[in-house]
Amino acid sequence: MERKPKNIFILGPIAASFIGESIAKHSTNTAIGGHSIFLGQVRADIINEIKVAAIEYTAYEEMALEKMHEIREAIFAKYPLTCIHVYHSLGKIVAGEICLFVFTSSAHRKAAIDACNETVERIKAELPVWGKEIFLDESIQWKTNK
Amino acid sequence: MERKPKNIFILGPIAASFIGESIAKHSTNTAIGGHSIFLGQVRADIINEIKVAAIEYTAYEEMALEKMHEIREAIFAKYPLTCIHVYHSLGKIVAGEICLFVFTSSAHRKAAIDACNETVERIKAELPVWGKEIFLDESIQWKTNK
Amino acid sequence: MKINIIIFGQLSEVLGENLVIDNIADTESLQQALHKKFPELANYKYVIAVNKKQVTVNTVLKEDYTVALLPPFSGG
Amino acid sequence: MKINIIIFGQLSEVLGENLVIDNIADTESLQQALHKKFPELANYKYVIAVNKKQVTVNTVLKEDYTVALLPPFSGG
Repeated sequence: MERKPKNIFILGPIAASFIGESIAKHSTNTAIGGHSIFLGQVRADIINEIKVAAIEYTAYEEMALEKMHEIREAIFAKYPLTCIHVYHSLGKIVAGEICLFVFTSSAHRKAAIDACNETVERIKAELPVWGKEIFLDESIQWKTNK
Repeated sequence: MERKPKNIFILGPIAASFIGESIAKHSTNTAIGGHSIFLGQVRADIINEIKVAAIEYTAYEEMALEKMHEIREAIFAKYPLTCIHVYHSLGKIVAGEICLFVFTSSAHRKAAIDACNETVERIKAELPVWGKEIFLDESIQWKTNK
Repeated sequence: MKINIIIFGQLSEVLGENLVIDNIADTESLQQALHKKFPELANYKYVIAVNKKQVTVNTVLKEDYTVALLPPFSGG
Repeated sequence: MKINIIIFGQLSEVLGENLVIDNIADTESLQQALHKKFPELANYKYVIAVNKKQVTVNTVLKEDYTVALLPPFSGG
């Protein structure tokens, strides 16, 4: 099945209620046995004694959506999944808010878990998205991924 | 820190809204950078051409809570986590409903992900819980874990 | 000496959910007595817990101990 | 021949978010021209995408191609 590129970007934080609703929608698919979810939350890191207040995300959106489509296709080809959902925030996300939501489902847990982990790793390594850490004193620093 | 055994059992299915609310509660802990969640959903398996309508779960509750406490302590000792939450359904859970919710959080994603996976594996292997598959024709079969 | 036995999962369909047995010294004797009384038990896999701890070697039983018969777990 | 350049992340603080450059044959020439105009660029790591595809070898540029300068990704 050919899948069309989907928008993954949400302006602002990802609401916990949105995640709950997304989970609820899967109750009609009774072929699913396990869901794996990863959530990235903005951490109030302390760097040089100053706390991170927020991260402002920007992206090369068109390229990121093409790349995400490619990742999604590769993950579907590799694992027997029923579905993958990915959402990434853009704009200013304050510490404690959720900025990444990756959600995979499959008949048996192993596929969902492995696919979720691999999708998260690929998103961090391959999507043209940048985070600018904004400190409490309004100084800034560009985030670097491990 | 000594932790007391917590009840993990919920009579009936785990509501998606409960999961959303559980996620929302973590926004005040700004030391968290990643959450990993596993959800078990009752699958409408077809066995000998008859569909599973529901699973009825029973447990040796006192022993399961002691064992879960032991697993929780071991996971906390092994991984740098901020928290672990586990909920397991008892009673009749119909296909499509959620019967297991494992939720781990940590500063960096790897600890949360590895801890979540290990907790799920240990729950399936070590908790005295039994699932009885109830088919559409009301016949039954005791579930076996892989 | 009274030993309480609680039975779970598919085994409870064979033995019922509770049994009380007198004059049993240890888990091995208990198993022999149960297998004699319920020959179908030979068809089931199970482990034994004494006072909520799984035991893998023969274990001495004392007044009011609780023994649980646990078929393979299938939670989650 | 007009090439559109879009710049992201920390690099946009050095080069601005958009540039249009004329008469550039390929990505290597483009990089040389940029490094000459913005010597600070030497302090930054980045990769190049041509029409939304990352390129790792020298790539010929044509009218209205879009080149993106991408510092290390830090999404998630």
